[in-house]
Amino acid sequence: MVLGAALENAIPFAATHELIRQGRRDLNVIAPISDISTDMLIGAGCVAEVTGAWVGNVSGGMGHNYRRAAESGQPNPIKIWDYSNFSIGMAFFAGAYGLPYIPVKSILGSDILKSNSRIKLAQNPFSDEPEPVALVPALKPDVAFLVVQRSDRFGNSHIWGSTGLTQEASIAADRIVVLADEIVEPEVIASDPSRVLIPGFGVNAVCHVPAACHPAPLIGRWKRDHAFFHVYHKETREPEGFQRWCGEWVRDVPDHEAYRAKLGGQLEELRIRGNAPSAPANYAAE
Amino acid sequence: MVLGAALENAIPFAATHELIRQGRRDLNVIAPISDISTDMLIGAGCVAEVTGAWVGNVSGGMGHNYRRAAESGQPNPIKIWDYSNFSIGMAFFAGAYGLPYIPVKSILGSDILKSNSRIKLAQNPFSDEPEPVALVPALKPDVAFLVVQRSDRFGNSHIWGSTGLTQEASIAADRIVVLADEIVEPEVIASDPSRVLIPGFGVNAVCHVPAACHPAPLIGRWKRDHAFFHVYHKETREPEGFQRWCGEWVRDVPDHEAYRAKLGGQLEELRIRGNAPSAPANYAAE
Amino acid sequence: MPPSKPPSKPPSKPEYSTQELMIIAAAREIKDGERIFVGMRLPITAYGVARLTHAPNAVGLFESGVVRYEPAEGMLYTMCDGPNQLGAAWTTGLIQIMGLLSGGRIHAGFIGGAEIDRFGNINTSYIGDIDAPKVKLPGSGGAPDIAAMAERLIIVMNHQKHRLVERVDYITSPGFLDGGDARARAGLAGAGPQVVITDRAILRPFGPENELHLASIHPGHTLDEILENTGWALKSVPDLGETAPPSEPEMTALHRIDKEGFWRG
Amino acid sequence: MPPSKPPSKPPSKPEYSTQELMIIAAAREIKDGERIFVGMRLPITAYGVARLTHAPNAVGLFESGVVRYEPAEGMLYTMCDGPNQLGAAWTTGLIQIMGLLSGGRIHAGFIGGAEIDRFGNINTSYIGDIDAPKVKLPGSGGAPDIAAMAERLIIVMNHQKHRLVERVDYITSPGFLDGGDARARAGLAGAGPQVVITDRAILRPFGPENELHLASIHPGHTLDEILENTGWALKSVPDLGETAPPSEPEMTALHRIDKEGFWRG
Repeated sequence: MVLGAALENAIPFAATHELIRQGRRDLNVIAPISDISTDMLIGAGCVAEVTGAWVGNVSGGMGHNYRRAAESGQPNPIKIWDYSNFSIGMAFFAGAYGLPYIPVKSILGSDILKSNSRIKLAQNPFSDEPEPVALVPALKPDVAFLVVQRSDRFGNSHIWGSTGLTQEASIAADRIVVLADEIVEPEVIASDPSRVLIPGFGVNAVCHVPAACHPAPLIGRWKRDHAFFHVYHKETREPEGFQRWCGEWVRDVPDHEAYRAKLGGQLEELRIRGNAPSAPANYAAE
Repeated sequence: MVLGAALENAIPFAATHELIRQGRRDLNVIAPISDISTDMLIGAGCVAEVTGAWVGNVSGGMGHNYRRAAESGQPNPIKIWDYSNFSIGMAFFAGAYGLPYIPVKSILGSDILKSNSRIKLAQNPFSDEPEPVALVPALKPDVAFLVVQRSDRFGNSHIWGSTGLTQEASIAADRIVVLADEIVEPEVIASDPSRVLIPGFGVNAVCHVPAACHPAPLIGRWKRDHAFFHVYHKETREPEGFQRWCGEWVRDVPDHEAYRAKLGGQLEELRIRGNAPSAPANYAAE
Repeated sequence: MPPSKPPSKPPSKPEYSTQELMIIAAAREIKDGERIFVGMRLPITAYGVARLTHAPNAVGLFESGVVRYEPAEGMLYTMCDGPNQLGAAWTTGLIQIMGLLSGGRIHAGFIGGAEIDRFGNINTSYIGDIDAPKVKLPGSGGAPDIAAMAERLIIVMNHQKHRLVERVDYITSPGFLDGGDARARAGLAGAGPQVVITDRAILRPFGPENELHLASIHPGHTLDEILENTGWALKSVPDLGETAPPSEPEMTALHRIDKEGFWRG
Repeated sequence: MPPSKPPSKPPSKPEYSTQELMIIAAAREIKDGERIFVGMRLPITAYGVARLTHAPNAVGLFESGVVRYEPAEGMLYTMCDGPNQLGAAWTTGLIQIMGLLSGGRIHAGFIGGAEIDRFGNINTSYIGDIDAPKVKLPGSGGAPDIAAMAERLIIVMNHQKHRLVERVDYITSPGFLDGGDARARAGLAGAGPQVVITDRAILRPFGPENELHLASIHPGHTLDEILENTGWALKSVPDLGETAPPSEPEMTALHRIDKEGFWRG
């Protein structure tokens, strides 16, 4: 499953938490970079495989749970499928748009070619000279969770700001779950069809979850909670520390509404109150 | 050169006309579908090669100049590189993003594989069973002309509505020329960086040409001039008819300003006067 | 599903044009909830009729980069026209839309053609030799992609002997290629052409060879006339019938879509 | 180009932190008008300093899908933070941005690493064996893509014996591989690492083997100390000098970017 594909913003932490609470096991977590989301799931024992380019803590550096799982199999061993950001992007692109694989040059020379047996080295058949290419096969996740600024009740969604691989990863997935910061009338979305990243006909579920991205930012809605990332980094150095942290912030919190209530004023301080509106685009046909 | 990549809207006819007036020769015109733009250039003797998926007249059917050039070498023989829309899209995508080629399945079974010697048939190396794929090499045009609704003086542009292959074709090109329906202050573009399709740092020239798309439509700005396409179809049935049409509407018209003046009230009737504004997106960070 | 036949009338001039019957027959091929790849011209109108009648939840995709739920208000000459974009579900790029097709997410697609052969292969490129064609047609557009990748293909074209031929000069858009399982062997997805709607009849593939057979005759046309106007020895399906004429709701829907009467002639 | 050296001072405690000197040394590697691939953390700040000083027309690209002309107002913890997106030149997807890199359109890129070897290969993945690593590092992000495809590479990292090693355990991001022309033979574009900025010195490739050589020593540091803290027999370039300390305008620019003093410690 894809848990966030925008890199460091719009990460669906609310879904991460719920997967932990439900005690999910043996997940193959796919995310190019999803800050501490993947590290949390690993620490909680939900993960069998990680497919991605980076797992850590952008503010703090290392992801302690990821380290422990890879170095000493705690809480369980994980299989790591290494990609670079561009090559996982091409894998999603191929998966989304029906291409069996994509020839990529940007991971030549990297030992990713050694540690990820999915990727094959070949020669460019259009070149008379030897010209190596790395063939990255299509990646087709079962489900993608994504956070959007606003959606209608059918899943037609508006996203703005940088989107990383959100579009390709979502379209590549069999099922899409939208976590919407705000639910709006269909007319609001239809007023700007070019701002739709994923159309509603491909969306399987729409959940209204304000601040689903916390502690990651959501453009125009929520600032990044830098301190939260630092605290996580400090408190999860030891497995016991992670279990304590996970109990307090995930397992003992019944749902995201309770999580928001627990954050209280800390969350309110992250709420973006300013207004920097986009210039309107006119879609009139007459 | 790419002359329009949005299919049937935002076609840079003003550039088409100017190329004819300048008496350009031996062009390789690249356009998935650009309605009658390619047919005009062929009739005017500007074209040596056509790379695309469709050349005709969307309202009328056949493009008479294209037919004559292919059937009887009038006014000169042309080399045709056949693609489907998706395969030329993949060729642009590969050219834009540094991929040597893309394996495509959607032109299997088509004689495009026979008439376009650029495309190679191969086997999917990830499949144990025989599984054919068509390898489409990267396409890297010298220059792309595109029409945008608004641009700042640096070429940072906003485009909305369907865009076809505009982004991939432009990024694949060495040089980009923007024909802007309106020039706005940089702040207008910067108010909505997600509506930018091509950033200004890649743009080589910005021209302020209102209705550069006529007779094609531009979303929110100009309606399609259906009658103009029908008249073109009727009047260009014979080579003499085309020369007459081309004299009246292109060669004897000094520039696009004069073209707009000649259209006069006919153009004013196509101007979109209504307002169907997009809902604002908030980019505030605080 | 075709609606039940209205009371029989003399087969002279019905109250609909042949073009209108073709559009309505095409609309009937769209099932509710399906994602349909809509080409230019006639199919845009057929989609609109289907959505207003039996398929209110169909989704229409246009290869330029448009997705619509509600049909556009007013007549469209091209899929890129303003009315097709105002209030669309999605306006985006070609790759995003045709990629869904390539990714196997599209239930059906429409295409037309200048020539079709008995295995449903379509030519919109070259009549005669590629290097010195007798007629150079406009080309493929996205038709090969649709023909290769949609779950099934709906073909609409005029029924003339030089159009329905034994073997097309050039396969722009593959049907069943040489028939039988040639299509699957070539690596193509989907079930291929499942219906050919002409101005005289409806053809469907039948039997293990996937050869196109006559499936129903439009009111006012005869078997002999159809055989005369088909370039191969056209066989019929066992339950050959008459194409159901347009119903009242179908005609109402069509007139709502085709306000300017473009298809009435 | 480094600014001319200010009057010499005792090599005790300069009025800048080592981190600040590193940022400013990195900023000096950016030429005006260049398109620079900006990684996370320190390079974001270096780009901001360059743009406010000698490179006002540089363009900064962030792999998540952001392009900026003006540096963001205020400190960024990640490239996706709101201040980096407000007023950006472009906010888009990763493929659009990293594709420009892959397409050879980017002049230089920044990366850092846990380990680097004498041929400029970088490891940010595994220390020890891949299957049973002693240390599992966060991984590559977009660094291999940047290392492979940017016209040149700017590397920033801390200078310790266990970090500057004879041979990295795992090449996350390729430098000159085995040295000489191995990089070109592997199919990589661009000139590879052209500078390594550490907290003690600046290293650059030198000679036909493209081995990293000591190019300048930061004020307050010594050759012996540097050799002791390098894991291979580090050679020096013929014109080995001292790294120019930050100028007044450079420090002013840095403090404008780093309002919270994140890099002052």
